[in-house]
Amino acid sequence: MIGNLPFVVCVILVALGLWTLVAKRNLIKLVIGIGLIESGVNLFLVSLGYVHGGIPPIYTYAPSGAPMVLPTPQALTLTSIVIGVATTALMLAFAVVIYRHKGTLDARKIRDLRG
Amino acid sequence: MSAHAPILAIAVPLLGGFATPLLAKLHKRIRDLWVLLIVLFVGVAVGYVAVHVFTQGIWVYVLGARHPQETVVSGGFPIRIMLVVDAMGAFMGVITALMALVAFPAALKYLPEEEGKTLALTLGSLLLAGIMGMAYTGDLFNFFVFLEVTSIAACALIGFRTWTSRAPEAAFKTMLLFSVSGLLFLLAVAFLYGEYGALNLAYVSVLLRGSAVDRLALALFLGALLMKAAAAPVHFWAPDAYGEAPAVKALLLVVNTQVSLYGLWRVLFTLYGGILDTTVGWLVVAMGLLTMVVAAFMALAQTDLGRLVAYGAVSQIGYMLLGVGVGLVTMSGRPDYGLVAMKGGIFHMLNDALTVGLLFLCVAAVELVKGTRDLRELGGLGHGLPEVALFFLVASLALAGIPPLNGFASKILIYEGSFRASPILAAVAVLTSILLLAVFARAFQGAFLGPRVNVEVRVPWPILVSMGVLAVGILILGLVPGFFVEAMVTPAAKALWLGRSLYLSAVLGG
Amino acid sequence: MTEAIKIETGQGYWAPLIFVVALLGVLILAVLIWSRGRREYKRGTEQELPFLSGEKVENPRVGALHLYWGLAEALRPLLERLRGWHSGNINEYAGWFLVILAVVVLLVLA
Amino acid sequence: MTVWAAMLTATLIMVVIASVLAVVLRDLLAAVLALGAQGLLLSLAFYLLQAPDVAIAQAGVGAALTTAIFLLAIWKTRRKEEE
Repeated sequence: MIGNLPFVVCVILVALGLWTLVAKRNLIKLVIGIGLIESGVNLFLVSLGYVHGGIPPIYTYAPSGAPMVLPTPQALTLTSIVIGVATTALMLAFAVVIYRHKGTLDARKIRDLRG
Repeated sequence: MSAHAPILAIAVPLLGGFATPLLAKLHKRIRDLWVLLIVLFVGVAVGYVAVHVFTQGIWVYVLGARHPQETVVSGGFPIRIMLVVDAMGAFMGVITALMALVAFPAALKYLPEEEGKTLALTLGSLLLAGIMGMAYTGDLFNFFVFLEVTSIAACALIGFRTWTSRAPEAAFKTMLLFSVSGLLFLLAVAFLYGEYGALNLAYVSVLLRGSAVDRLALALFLGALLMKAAAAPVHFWAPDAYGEAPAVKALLLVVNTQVSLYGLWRVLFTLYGGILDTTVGWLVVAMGLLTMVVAAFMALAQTDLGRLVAYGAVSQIGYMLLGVGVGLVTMSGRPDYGLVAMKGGIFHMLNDALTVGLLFLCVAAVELVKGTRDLRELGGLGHGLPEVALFFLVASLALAGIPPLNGFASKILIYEGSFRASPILAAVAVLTSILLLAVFARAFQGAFLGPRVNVEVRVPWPILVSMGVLAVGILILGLVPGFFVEAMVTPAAKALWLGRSLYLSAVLGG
Repeated sequence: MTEAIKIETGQGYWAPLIFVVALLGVLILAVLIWSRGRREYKRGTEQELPFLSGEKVENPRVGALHLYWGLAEALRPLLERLRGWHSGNINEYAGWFLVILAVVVLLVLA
Repeated sequence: MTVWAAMLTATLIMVVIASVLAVVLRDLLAAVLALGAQGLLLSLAFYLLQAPDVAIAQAGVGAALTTAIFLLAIWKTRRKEEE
């Protein structure tokens, strides 16, 4: 048995990501933080669907008898992974454009919009 | 066709948006015509759905069923994805379609071809699809997907003017905060799925028991949606985003904020309506007061016209939070003033869309004519642009809640309802309105009054027509509000405040 | 029909058309009073020109930022603090989000 | 403790280590590579949790494609984090 280990790892990943957003100043590091939160949530979803001793929900003709791992959370995770790539790419594109204008990726110096 | 109106209102702008760049390769005129057709189609579909919902009750549309009106049998487990449109969702759809019908024709003339017009139109269409999806869906995970669609489309719209340094900065900050809120929303959905094994909003709502996991999920929903709805103190992205997006497209961003508010009401009233106590209501009220006051003071300190209007728009969100928050506080006792406050808050969503939309169109016109939005350099435009000056004046007065315009009609409901809950709430709301009047009087004086200046560029007529439509809407809603309140706002308020059991039985049967 | 022109507010009602009629009445009254005033104003003379402390002013424009100078000056400590709050630093914005999240979690779980 | 449980535990612990590295490393290139490793390890964890389709998506899209985009962004900007 693995017990609650995946869920503990999820909490660690999400907390680490949120801490990164507050504590790190480099814009690319902030995007890494978002990526960590995302992997935490994905791991949470997959662990939710896991049934001990279950079979993967991908067979057309499933072997009879064994319980099946829940398919819905896996579908959700697939969607979430794709959305995550889109947001990451968009944020990195903005970071590159900001660097081109300001010559820095330091959040303390990218403060034209204030007040 | 008409039986599929709810899904078509989402699918057509989504697929049509992706087709827009391809058609732009053929000819620019075909693309413009195509975009107009999409928006017109959405308008017609939303209108049809709204008439149906306001006359015959909740419309449940089941995807993948033999028959789209097929609902689950009593006590059954809903396995299909559903769209559930009740009066509130239909009302939100009407606001969205109205703003899209105004924003897109104006955008066709406002955006220069070499500045990524095709991209902006595509993203606008996707944003429209996401907003419609959030308004109509009855499924938590679909809500998350549409939330992310709106986040991506909105942030790309904010930052697509990459040759300025301010727009990508606003887009990056907004996107970062939107991503976090979206992921926490997904985490909340996962909590509920883990607890109950379902994603259907109505079904989960029936099963909710108020355990610790449910409450944690509620906290995550609240945090994520309050952020996306720009409630203080997590509103920091909103003035940046509204101010830096192309002013014509800021209309859609305002609707995007409102649909996040709608999602918040949906979660609080329908999903958690059975187990909610007044603490959350008071939190919403407190954040509403903070939002309106802080944003109004910040508007006073602005020198950029676009940013000033953006802060004005954020302060209006405070009024909606206050109105519906009072309804939330009084939901258990159901006194009649709670419904009055709810009506005010929901009516204010429509009024805010009209007035703020008109203000942003005026900003767009000023920027088009003078090439700047700095109040220190502007002035005297009233001689050359009398119609824009008039529209700005009307919208400012409506936003500040001056009778007999529409802003007052909804604000008096909020004042009266919140006064009965606590006089302090109404006092703060009235004082903030006075402050906003001062702010917008200053903006009007700075941009339009003063010695005559030369105006070479004319404002294109589609923008003026869009402004005229919004101004007429402001006047009509101001002079005869009773008709609209009775026909649309009261059903919408009741659908949230009293209609939870109707919503649940419409989806689950029995 | 009466339902269409007024909205109930719980303790009373708001009827904009009646308000407009009353407003028009007040305006007509104001115009009447105004028209009974003395007509000493002459166009095209020095009466039209702006003066400041007896000096002629060349460009008599009051910029938007000079309006409410007194109010802005009185509110300066508050406005400066609020502007400092909107610092533009994304780390602080994320921090505020965490603060709100913590407050909500405490409120809901308590 | 079965072999499967031991493998999952080891994978998850390595995921955490890679995540911490991705945050604390000041060299952005190293941090991004740590993130990529974290993505791959996560995909292994998904496989062990009986989600092979998600594992494939995570390895291809979540780990490889994301890392490529990050590398592109670093190549266009700078490698070191500011002090």
